Amino acid sequence: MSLEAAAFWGLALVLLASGLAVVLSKNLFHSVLYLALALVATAGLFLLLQAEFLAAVQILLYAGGVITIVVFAIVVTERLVGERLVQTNRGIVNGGLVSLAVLIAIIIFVTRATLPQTPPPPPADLTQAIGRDLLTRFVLPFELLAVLFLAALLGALFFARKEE
Amino acid sequence: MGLNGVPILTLITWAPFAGAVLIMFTARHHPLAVRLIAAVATGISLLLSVVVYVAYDADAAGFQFYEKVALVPLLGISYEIGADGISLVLVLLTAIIIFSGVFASWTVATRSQEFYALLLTLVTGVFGVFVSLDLFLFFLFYELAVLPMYLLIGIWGTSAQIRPRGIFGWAIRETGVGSKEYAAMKLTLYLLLGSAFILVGILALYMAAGGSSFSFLEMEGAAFDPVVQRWVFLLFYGGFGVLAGIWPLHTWSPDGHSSAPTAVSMLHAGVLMKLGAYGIVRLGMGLLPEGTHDWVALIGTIATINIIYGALSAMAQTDLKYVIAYSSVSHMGIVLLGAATLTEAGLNGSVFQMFAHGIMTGLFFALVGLVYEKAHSREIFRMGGFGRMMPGIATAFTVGGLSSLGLPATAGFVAEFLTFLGAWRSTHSWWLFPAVAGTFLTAVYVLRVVKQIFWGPAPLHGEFHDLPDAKGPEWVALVLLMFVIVLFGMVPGLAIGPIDTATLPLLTRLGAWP
Amino acid sequence: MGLQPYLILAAVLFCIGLFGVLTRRNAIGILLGIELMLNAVNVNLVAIARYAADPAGLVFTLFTISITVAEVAVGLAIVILIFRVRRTVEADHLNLLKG
Amino acid sequence: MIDAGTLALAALGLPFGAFVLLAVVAPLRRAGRAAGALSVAAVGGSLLAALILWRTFPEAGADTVELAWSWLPAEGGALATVGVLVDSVAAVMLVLVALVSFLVQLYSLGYLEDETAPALGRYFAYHSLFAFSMIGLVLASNFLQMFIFWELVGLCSYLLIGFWYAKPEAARAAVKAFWVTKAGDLGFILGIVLLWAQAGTFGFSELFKMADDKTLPLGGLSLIMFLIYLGAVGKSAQFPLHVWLPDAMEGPTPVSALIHAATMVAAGVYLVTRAYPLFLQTPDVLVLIGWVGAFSALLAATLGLVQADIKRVLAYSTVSQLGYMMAALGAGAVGAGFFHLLTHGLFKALLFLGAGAVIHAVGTNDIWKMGRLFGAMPQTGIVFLVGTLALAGIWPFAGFFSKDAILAGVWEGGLTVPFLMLALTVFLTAFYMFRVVFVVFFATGHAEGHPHDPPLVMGGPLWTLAGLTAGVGILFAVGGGGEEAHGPSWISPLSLGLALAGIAFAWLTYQRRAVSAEMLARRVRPLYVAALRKFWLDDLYGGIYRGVILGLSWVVGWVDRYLVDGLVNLASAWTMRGGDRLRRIQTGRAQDYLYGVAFGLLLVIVWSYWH
Repeated sequence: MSLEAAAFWGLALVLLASGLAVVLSKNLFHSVLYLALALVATAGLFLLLQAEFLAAVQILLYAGGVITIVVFAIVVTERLVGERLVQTNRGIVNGGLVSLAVLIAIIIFVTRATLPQTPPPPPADLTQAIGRDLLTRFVLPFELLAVLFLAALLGALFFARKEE
Repeated sequence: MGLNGVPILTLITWAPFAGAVLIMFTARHHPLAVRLIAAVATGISLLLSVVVYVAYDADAAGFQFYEKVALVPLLGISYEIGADGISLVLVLLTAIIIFSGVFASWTVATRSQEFYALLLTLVTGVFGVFVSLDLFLFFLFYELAVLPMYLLIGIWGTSAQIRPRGIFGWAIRETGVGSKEYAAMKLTLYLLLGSAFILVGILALYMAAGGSSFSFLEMEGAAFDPVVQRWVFLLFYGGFGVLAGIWPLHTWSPDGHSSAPTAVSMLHAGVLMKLGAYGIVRLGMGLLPEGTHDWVALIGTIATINIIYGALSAMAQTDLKYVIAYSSVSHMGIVLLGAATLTEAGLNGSVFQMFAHGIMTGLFFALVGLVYEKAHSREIFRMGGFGRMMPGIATAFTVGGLSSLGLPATAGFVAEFLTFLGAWRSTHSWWLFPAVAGTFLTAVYVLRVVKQIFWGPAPLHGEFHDLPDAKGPEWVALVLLMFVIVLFGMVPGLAIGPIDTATLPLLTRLGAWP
Repeated sequence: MGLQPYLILAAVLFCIGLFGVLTRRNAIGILLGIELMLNAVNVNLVAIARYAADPAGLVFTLFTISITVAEVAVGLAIVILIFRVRRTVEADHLNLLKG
Repeated sequence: MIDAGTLALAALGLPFGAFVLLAVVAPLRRAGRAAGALSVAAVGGSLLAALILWRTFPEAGADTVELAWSWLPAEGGALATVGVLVDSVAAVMLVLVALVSFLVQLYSLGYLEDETAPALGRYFAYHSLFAFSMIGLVLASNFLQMFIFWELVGLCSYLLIGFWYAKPEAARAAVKAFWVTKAGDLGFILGIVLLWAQAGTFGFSELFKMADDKTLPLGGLSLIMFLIYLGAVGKSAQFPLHVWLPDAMEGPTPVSALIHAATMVAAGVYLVTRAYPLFLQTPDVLVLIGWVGAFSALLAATLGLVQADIKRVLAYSTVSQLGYMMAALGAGAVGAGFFHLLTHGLFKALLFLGAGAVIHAVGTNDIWKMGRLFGAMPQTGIVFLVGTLALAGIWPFAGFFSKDAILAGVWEGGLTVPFLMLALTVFLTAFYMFRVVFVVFFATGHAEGHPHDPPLVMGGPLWTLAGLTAGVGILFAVGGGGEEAHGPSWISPLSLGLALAGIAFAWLTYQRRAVSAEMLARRVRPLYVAALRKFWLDDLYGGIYRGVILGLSWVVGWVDRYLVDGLVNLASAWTMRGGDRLRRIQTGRAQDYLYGVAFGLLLVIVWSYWH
C-alpha cells in the first residue's frame, strides 16, 4: 500500500465518519463542527489530487465562510428561541432505504464503467490553467456568477432585513 | 377592390371593433355614451351590409367586394376577404342581430363598458369569419368570435337551478351544472376542442396543397387526395359541428345560452351557431367534394336526430331559456340536413334556415331576456296570463314561435319547405319524414309555451302582478326582428336570389349539379 | 491507484448527504445535508479532472463552491425569516405548498 | 270593364291592406270600432269585387284566368310561383267567402260591443287577416300557395278561437285546434313535396294538363293524393281528426259562424274539389274519401244528439255536413259536393249567427237554460227556423236540393253502404236540429234576463242570410236545378220523408213529451255513453299527447340531461375528483418532494444501464 493509498483511505475514513456525524448528531452545533471537519478532509483529498488551489479555496470559503455563517445563524435562531436547538431525524427507514438504493445504483453504475487505473502525469501549473480557462473558455459563466452573487447578496439582505 | 374602391367589407368587419376601442378609451363611466357608441358602430355595420346586399351583382356571382393585402408572404398568409351570396346573407344576419342585441340589452347595468367592448370585439370576429377568404385569417377571426364568450357568460351571465338527480346526479352536483361559471367553462372547452380540430384540418390542407398559401381561392383549385379529403372533412365536421350544435356534442348550447346575458344569447344562438354550419359548408363542402360524399349520409342522419331529439328535449324543459336553446338544437338540424341533401333546394334551404333561424332565435332570446327582466323568472309553469300585461312581448313571441314552427309567410317556412324538397330529392329520401315530424313537435312545444306564459287568466296579485310591457329601445329590437321574419317569409326571393348564385357553383364542384 | 475509489467515496458521501436531507427535521440540518451532497460532487469533479487531465472540472468546482456559499447565505436568510414569521424551523411545519 | 285578374287581386289585396294597417298603426287598432269599420269596408270592397267577378266571369274570355309571379327563385326558372287562378269554382267560392266574411264582420260589430277597444281592434285585425288568407286560398294557383294560405287560415282560426285567451278553455281549444289540423297538414305538405318530386311543379294548371295528357306519372300517386287528402281531413274535421271542431266553439260565435262553419272548414272540400282532376287518377283514394265522409257524417250526427251546448250541436252538424260533401266528392258527384258547400256555407252561417243572437240575449250556451224564446225574439226564431229547415233538408230550402243531389250522387257512384249511412244521417240531422229548435224556442222552461231580438247591425246579416237560404232554394224549386236530375226518382221522397220523420220524432220527444228522452237514452245505453264520451277519441288523443309525445319528451329530456350531458359531466367530475386526489401528493413538505427527486435519480441511473 503506497503512501498515496494510505492517505486516501485515511482521509476517506475521516470524511465518511464526519459526514455521518453531520446527519446523525443530535446537537446542531456539533453537526456544524463535523461538517467543518468533513470539508477539511475534502480539502485533503483535493491536495491528494494535486489541486492545491482548490484545496485552499475549499478551506477558505467553506470551512471559513460557510461554517461561520451557519454558526452565526444557529446562534441567532437559538437566541430567538431561547433554548437549545435539538436536532432529530424522522423517517429514518424510508430515507435510509432510498439513500441506500441510490448508493447501490451509483456503485453499480461506477463499477460497470471502464475507468482509468492510473492518473496521467500531473500538469505543469494547474492554478495557472484554472485562471486561463476562467477568463477564456468560461468567461460567460464567470460573469454570470457575478450577477448571481449580486442577486444572492440582495436576496439575503432582503430576506434578513428587519420588518419595518 | 371593395365597392367602387371603398373597402366596404373591411369597414363592416372592423366598425364594431373600432366602437369597442372607442368605448374602452372614451366612455368610461358614461353608460349612455357606451350604448350610443355601440348602437352607432353596429348601425354602421348594418347600414353597410344592407348596401353590400343591394350592390351584390347576382349575375356576376362568385366572390365580390374582394380585398387582399399580404400579411406574411413567407407563409402565404394574407388579409384576403370577399363575399358571395352565402356570406352576404350571413353578414346581413349578423348585422341585424347585433344591432338589435344592443337595443335588447339596453339595461345591462354592471360594467357596461367592458360588456359592450367585448361584445363588439366578438362581432368583429363573426363578420371576419363570414368574409374571410384566407384560412389563417378565418381561424383568427373564428377564435376571436369564440373566446370573449367565456368572459361574457362568466361575468354577466345568470345561473339556473338544475336538480341533481339521476344516475350521475353526483357528477351534476359536483360540476355545478346550471351555474354561469359552469356554463361558461363548458362552452369554452367544447368550442376550443372544436377549434383544435379545425386548426389541424386547416394545417393539413395547407400542407397538402403545397404549404405555400392559405388562400381559400387557391385551395379551391387544388385537388386533394381522397384520403386527405375524407379525414380532413371529418375534422371540419367535428370541429365546426360542435359549434353548430350537432348531436351529441350539443349540450354546451342549452347551458351556455341559458346562462348568457340577453345580447350574448342572441348573438351566440343567432349567429355563432351558424358559424359552425357555415364552416362545414364553406370549408368542408367547398374544398373537399369527395370528403363530402364520404360523410354526407352521416351528416344528414345526425341532422335528423338533431331535429327530433332537440324538439323533444325542448318539450321536456321547464326553464324558458332552455326551451329556446333546445329549439336551436332542433333547428340547426334543419340547417345541416339541408346541406347534406346536396341539392339546390336543400342547400338554399339550409342557408336560408341559417338566416331565418338566426333572426327568430335572436327574437326569442331578446324576448326571454325581457320577460326575465320584468318577471324575474324563467320557470314556464310558474308564469301565466302575461298576455294582458305585456301584449307587445306576447305578439312578438307568437311571431317568433310561428316562424319557429314553420308557419307560411314567415321566414321559417321557406327554409323548412326548401329543405323538405331537397331531402326527398336526396339520396336518402327518408330524411324527409323526421324533418316534417319535427315541425309538428315544434308546434307542440312552442304553442304550449305560448299558451302557458301568455294565455290564461292574468295574475291579479302576487309576484307577477302588473308587469310592464317592452318599452323604448327594446321595441327597436323587437320590431326590426319581426319585420325581417315576415319580410323574408313573404318575399323569400330577397335572400334566395343571392344564395342561389353561391350554392350552384358549390353544387357543381360537388358534382351534384349538371 | 485508480479513479474508482474516489467515485465510490463521493457516492457514499452523496448518499449520506441525501439521507440527511431526507430525514433531518431542522431546516438548518437540511442545509448541512445539502452541503455534504455538494461536497461529494466537488470530490467527483476534481477527481475526474485529475484523471482526464482537463482543468475544466476544477473551474466547475470553483463555481460550485462559490455558488454554494451564495446559496448558504440566501438559504440561511430565508431560514431566519421563516423563523421570525412562524417561530419554527421545523421542516414539517413549513407546508404552505400543501395542495 | 276591369279584367278578372285585377278584380281577384283587388279582392285579395283589400283585406290584406286593412290587416297591415291595423297591425302596424297601433292607434287605429286601439280605436276599436274604427278598426272594425275599416275591416268591414275592406271586406265589403272584396265582396263587391267578387260579385263583379262572378257576374262577368264567363264573359271574360277564357274559362280560367291565371296570373303568376316568381316566389322562390331557382336556377332555370322559378321553383314556385304565387298568383291567382280564377275559374268558375273559384269565382263562386270567392263570393261565398267574401259575403259571409262581410256579414259576419258586420254582425260582430254588434255582437262584441262590450269588448274593450283594443280587444275589438285585435279582433278585426285577425278578421282582416282571415279574409285575406281565405280569399288567397280560394284563388291559389298552385298547391304550395294553397298550403301557405291554408296554414294562414289555420293561424287565424287559432288566434280567433283563443280570442278570449284569458279563458283557460279557450286557450286549450285554440291550441288543440292548431295541433290537430297541423297533424293533418303534415300529410298535406308531405304530399306536396312528393308531388313536386314526381311532377316537377306545384301549379294546378300544369298538373291538370299533365293529368289530361296522361303524362302524369301514376306511380305513388295514390299515396300522394292520400297525403294531400289528410290535410283536408284535418281542416274539414273528418273522422278521425274532427275532435278539434267542437272545442273550437270556445271562440266568439261570429268566428264560429265564419271560420268553423262556412268557410275555413270547407277549405278541405274546396281542396279536393280544386284538385279533382288529380283525385280522378286515383279512384281508390276517392272511395276512401267517400267512406270516411259518410262515416264522419253519421258519427257526428250521433254526437250531435247528446250535446247540451247549442254551439256544439251546430259544430257536430258542421262535421256531419262536411262529411256529406266529402262523400259526394268521393262518389264522383263533385258538383253536388261543391253545391252543398255553398248552401251549407249560407245556412250554417245563418244558424250560428242566430245561435249567437240567442246566446247574446240569454248569456248561456246551454239549451236547457233556454226555452220559449220564440215569443221573446221572434225574428231570431224565424231565421233560425229557416236555417234549421235548410239543414234538415226540407223542400224548398237550399239544403234540400244540395243534400238530395249528394244522396243521388252517392247512390249513382255505387257506394251503397255510405249511402245508407247518409240516409240515416238525414233522419238524425232533422231530429237533433229540431230538438234544439223545440227546446230553445218552444218548449217550457225559462231563460234568465229579458231576451230580445238583436239590433239591426246583427239582424241585418241574419235576414240577408235567411233570405239567401230561402231564395237559393226557391230559385232551384222554380227553375229546377241541374244537379238533382240524374238520380233515381225515389231519392227525393225518401230524404224528405226521413227528414220529416226526424222532425216529427223530435216534436214528440221534446215538445209533446210523448216519448221520454231518458227512456230512449236507456234503450241505447252503450251508444249513449259512447256519444257522451265522444267515442273516446278525445281521450285517445289526450293519451297520445300525454303518454307518447310528452312521455317521449320526458325520456329524451332525461337522457339528454342525465346521460348525454351526464357522461360529459361524469368525465368532468372524474377529472375534478382525480385532481383532488392527486392534489394530496402535494404535502407541502420539501423533503417529500426530495423523495421524488431521489426516485427520479434512481430511474435515470437504472435507465442508463441499458444504454
